[in-house]
Amino acid sequence: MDVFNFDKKGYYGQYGGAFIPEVLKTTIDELTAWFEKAKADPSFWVAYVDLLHEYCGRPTPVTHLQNLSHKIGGAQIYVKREDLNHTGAHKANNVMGQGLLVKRMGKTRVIAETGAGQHGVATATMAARFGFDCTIYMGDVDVHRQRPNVFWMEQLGATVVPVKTGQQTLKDAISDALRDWAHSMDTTHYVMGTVCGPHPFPEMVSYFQSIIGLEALPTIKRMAGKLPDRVYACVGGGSNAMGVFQGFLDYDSVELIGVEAGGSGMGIGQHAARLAKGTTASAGVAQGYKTAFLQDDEGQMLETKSVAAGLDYIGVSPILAHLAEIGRVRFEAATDTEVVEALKMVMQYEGIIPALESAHAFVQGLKEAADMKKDEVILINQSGRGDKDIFTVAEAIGDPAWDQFLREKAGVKDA
Amino acid sequence: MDVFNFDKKGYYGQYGGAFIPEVLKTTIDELTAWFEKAKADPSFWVAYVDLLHEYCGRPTPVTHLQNLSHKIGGAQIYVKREDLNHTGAHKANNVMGQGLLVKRMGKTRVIAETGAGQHGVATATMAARFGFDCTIYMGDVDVHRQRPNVFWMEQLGATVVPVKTGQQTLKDAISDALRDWAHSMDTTHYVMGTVCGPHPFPEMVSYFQSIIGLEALPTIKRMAGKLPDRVYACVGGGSNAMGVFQGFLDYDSVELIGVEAGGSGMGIGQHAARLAKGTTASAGVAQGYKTAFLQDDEGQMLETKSVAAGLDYIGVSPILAHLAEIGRVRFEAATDTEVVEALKMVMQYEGIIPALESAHAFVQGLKEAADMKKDEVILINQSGRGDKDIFTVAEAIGDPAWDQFLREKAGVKDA
Amino acid sequence: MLEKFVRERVNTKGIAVMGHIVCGYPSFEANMEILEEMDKAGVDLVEMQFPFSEPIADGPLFLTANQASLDKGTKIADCFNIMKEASKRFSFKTLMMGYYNTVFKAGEVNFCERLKASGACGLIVPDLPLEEDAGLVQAAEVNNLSLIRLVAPTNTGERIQQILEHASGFVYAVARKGVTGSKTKFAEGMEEYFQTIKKYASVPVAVGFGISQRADLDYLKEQGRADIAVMGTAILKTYLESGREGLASFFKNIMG
Amino acid sequence: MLEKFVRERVNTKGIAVMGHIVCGYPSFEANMEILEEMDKAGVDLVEMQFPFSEPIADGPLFLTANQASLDKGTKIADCFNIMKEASKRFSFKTLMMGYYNTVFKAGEVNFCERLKASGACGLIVPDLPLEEDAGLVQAAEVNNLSLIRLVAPTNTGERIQQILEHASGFVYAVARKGVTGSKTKFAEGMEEYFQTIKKYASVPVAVGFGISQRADLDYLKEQGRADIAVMGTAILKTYLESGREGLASFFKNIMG
Ligand SMILES: Cc1ncc(COP(=O)(O)O)c(C=O)c1O
Ligand SMILES: Cc1ncc(COP(=O)(O)O)c(C=O)c1O
Repeated sequence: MDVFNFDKKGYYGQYGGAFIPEVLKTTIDELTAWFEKAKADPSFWVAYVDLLHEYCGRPTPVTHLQNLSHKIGGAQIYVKREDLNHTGAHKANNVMGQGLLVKRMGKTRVIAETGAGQHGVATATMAARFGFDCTIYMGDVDVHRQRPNVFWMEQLGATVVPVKTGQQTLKDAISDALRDWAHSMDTTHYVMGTVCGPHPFPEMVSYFQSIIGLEALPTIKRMAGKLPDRVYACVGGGSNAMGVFQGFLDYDSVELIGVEAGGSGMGIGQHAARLAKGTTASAGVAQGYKTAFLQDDEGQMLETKSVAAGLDYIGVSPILAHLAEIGRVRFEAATDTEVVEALKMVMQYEGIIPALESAHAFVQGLKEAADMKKDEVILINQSGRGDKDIFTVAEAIGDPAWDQFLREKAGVKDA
Repeated sequence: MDVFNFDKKGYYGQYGGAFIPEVLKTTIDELTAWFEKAKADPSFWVAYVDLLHEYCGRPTPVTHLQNLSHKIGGAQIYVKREDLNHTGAHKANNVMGQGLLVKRMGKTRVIAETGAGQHGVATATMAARFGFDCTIYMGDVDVHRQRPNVFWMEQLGATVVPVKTGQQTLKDAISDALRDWAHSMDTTHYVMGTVCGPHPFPEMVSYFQSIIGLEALPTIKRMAGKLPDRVYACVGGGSNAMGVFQGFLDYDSVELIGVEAGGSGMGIGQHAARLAKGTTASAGVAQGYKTAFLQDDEGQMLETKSVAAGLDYIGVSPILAHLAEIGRVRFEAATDTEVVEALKMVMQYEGIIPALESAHAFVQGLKEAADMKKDEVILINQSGRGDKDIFTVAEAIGDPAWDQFLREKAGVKDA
Repeated sequence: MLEKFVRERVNTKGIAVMGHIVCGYPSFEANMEILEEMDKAGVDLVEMQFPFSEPIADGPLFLTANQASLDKGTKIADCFNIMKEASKRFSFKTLMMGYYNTVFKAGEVNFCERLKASGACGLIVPDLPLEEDAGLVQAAEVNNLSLIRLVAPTNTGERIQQILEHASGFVYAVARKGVTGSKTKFAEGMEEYFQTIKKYASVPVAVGFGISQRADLDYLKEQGRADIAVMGTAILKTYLESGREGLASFFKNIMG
Repeated sequence: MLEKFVRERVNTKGIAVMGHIVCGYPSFEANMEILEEMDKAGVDLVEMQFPFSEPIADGPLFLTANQASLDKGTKIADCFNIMKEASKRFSFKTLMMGYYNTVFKAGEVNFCERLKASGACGLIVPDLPLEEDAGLVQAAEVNNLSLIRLVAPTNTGERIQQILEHASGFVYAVARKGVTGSKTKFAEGMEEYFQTIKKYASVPVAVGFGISQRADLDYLKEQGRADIAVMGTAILKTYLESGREGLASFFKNIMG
């Protein structure tokens, strides 16, 4: 199944396109041309894979969760370990690929949006490695809640611009990055962090992230002795999901499940589920592309909410919106509470700390494994590691010693 | 060169031995026997490597630091990337190996000491994965300065016992772990975190960590087209150093350099350099083994100091003490100030964040690379990643936004 | 229609002027004050921006304006209302300016019908490129509305030609890189840009680049570089800083 | 020598008693008070612990004692001094107890000479196993000191036999797992342990397991399980809690 081969280039069924201000047209066209050329050049993919092997530690392994499989007593649970990627998440794959492209294009500066900060850290890392100038746009709210990532971006040499408009989160950072790009495209490449935005970004980011699925397919076949029956991935913009799903799209026996942020429930503004049952999301056009957005009747974007900053976004990959529509990918939502529970289970039974984003995929995988047979196999994509989430997790779990530690570090004397 | 084949088993020249209370004798003997048996059993090493591949993401890559090599203009700098290991440091290798051994021995509980918390997190991780009960001893001072690691250990299901005696740091944690073991050895294995302590620990931990050097040797030969001229590793207890050095011990052309914590200078109590020039350390016997200790005339242990908690220790591997004595390994010390500078360089030029411990090796490597020829090659062992050090690094660098963030998280209202 | 109206104005005045408001910002009352001043000053066209939550083509001032207006509860119906009133009361022509999602969600046909009913003569949709606008063009034509195409200095000659082949009413030539309100001076190569547009344009040319003084207007008039001078940021800024009176004297200085 | 002294005491009293102090804790004055009370109560042997910064075989109470003493500045010379004074003034025999590094750093020969000069009759070094003690044995013998070997309930029969072959003065049988001060009850298998020791021991046997009451002593006396009862933690605890008088009545209850 080639999801990139529709009659209308850049479209996936009714979704996709490039809804951009005319000032960006030439840049986007050039980018598309460079990308097409790179894709057609076998040495580019080789260089890409080499870079990821030498610098990022790929391939990442697949781990069999024997303990949890046994405890749950259903399907055999396997996990693709993007948490072991350099910078701690799948985000590195995409930025390294775009970095190679930027070098080919001869540009010297990169910009990016970031929500959780993972993509910002990854981009700052790539920029340091490639010697590019780097500016990261990040909603002011996120700058505050994800300060550790901001600190590292700055240490890596990037300028972090807090975006103080709108909801001051990811979507506003994307808008501001697009604004920067409209000035700076001569020297600057916009490193989109997920499979969203105007064409060619959804296709390009999918292309780079496909390495996840390409690695996972033979590995799980070897380990489990068969194809997985189901593959789970969390879905923010959709890049880690597209990454792993691409390994299995052609195999009809493999069910693909995207798990969105159920937040505190399906009420308006309480979640970030755009494709799961019960969502009010509808087709719209914003931030350069057409997809399912969480928006009101008049097309104004709604607030979103999730314990996982990386899933807290109004839109979703147009490719996934299409795959949902044709029934190839099933979408579910996991609530914040379920996510913290799953996180605890995985830590205590397997010694693995998934990112809060990734824990969404675990929620659904663990839930469904229970009703499956022992010879069935599921694969969960662990998009990243959870160390970065200590502030959020400690708060969610309510650890008094952590609070005390923060008070001490902040120089607060005890009462 | 077989450093494990001395006339007196468990000795390395004049260093080593097993100076333990009689109550531990049988346990230590049994452990030695189990270890010898495992070592003689080829399937054990295979199981070990498989576990590290599937669970920890090994092999870790070697990365060529093109930018820094170019900027410095001397030797080509390569880095072995233990930061990409599961749990973020080389510590995982050792604990996984010991975990397999514990399973063979049929014990159900593990204990460990930890300073920086890396070994504690690694052990708690291993215990979760193997289903062992787990208690971690940690100096109360370290519990306070390394709270994030304490948090994760607890989340992983371990009990963390704050040690409130002595300096309340690593050495006191070791002593307390030994005390626990003297009660609990029937069911419990003590997972020593480094190549110190009574025989068989130095040999056993070296054995497991040798995977670093075994991987590094062919990789750097392939990448650089030759053996490295020099190999650098930081030295706390010495496990990452022994790990990488073992790949190159047999090659006389490869100079091996251990880098210790120079702290704020070579004054008494200001550093943790036990083998580098200018140290006052001398041979002694404590914590179950004979080595060079930082001690006073009467054999009382001195305070130590380092920005890197993992290097902040009075003793050092007896194997390294011996290799220093026979001139096979050269020892240097890096000061806290140099370490922070090196850290900044590596972050900004290469997008890599070394742990503060590892940054010691970078200090010396970068310094010496400058005086070497362009066709010479050095290999630096990056023992771990620096994310864990955010509190220390942000403090050392003096980031006001980070302070502000901590104040907000601690619920402090602004003045 | 729109093109004819513009040509007449240019013939009379040398250059026509297009003003801009964000509906509901700082309030609908303020909008009316600004519109009254524009009318008095002899502004020929007004783009009335329907606020959108993600206005990616707008700079900080209009971005804030869009969001402040929405925060106050501005709905599309309110925008149509003020448009209807303005179209009736004033002598300038009105155009809807806004993002495609506003049109898309309402339905292209429905939206154009309501626009027509509100007296508008066209729409400007900066995030809708040629490749995507077939449906809207049709809906606009049926309702006697011009869908105003934009060209940018980053466009290639072929692209400008391609866009101009489809132009209706007038063409909006963005004369800076970046978003609204950015203070780019005319860079080198800008003359060539104007000449390319002139070469292919069968419709009048509107130019916006942050016009704030008479000299800017004169520059555009010279050698017929443009037919319409677009003023946006300067108007809003002046009103916010020095109110209705300030705006009156701003217009006097620049157009009087 | 030491062995003979112990045998005599056992013959007279049924069981000998060995007390313990940590030199300099809580102070040297307090040490003297404790020693005086032990002397009055008829204690036969006293192990005088030279404090060490890493006392891995000691539990919390002695650990604190070691460190507090060092914090106050206790030096080895101070320990030799109090030993010399005690050996002179009191009728019990003194032994040095401490960790190997204290001996090692001073030099085994030098250390033993100073010990002898201080009137000691032996040393107990809990972290020095048989395999490592050849040098110290020699230095001790030359100076008429017994290096007291320790056995533990976790030892195999062979190991006990091996240790006992090298025993001198008496053998110290740890009768609990763990470190000093741990409150282990005699586990099953403990009788077997005592029998194994008895089988191989040519020297008297000292047993320590947290003795704190007369019944404990009686138990050891029964069937000649031990020749020496070792009291450490209970003495220090009693002194810290209820002072010299408390200690006097503690000894009266247990040994009077
Ligand atoms: C660890 C992790 N997983 C998932 C996501 C969601 O992005 P996507 O859906 O593009 O994979 C993020 C975004 O920041 C992330 O950091
Ligand atoms: C990252 C890292 N490097 C080095 C060390 C020092 O230990 P060793 O000398 O045994 O490698 C530690 C100890 O915690 C560590 O965490």
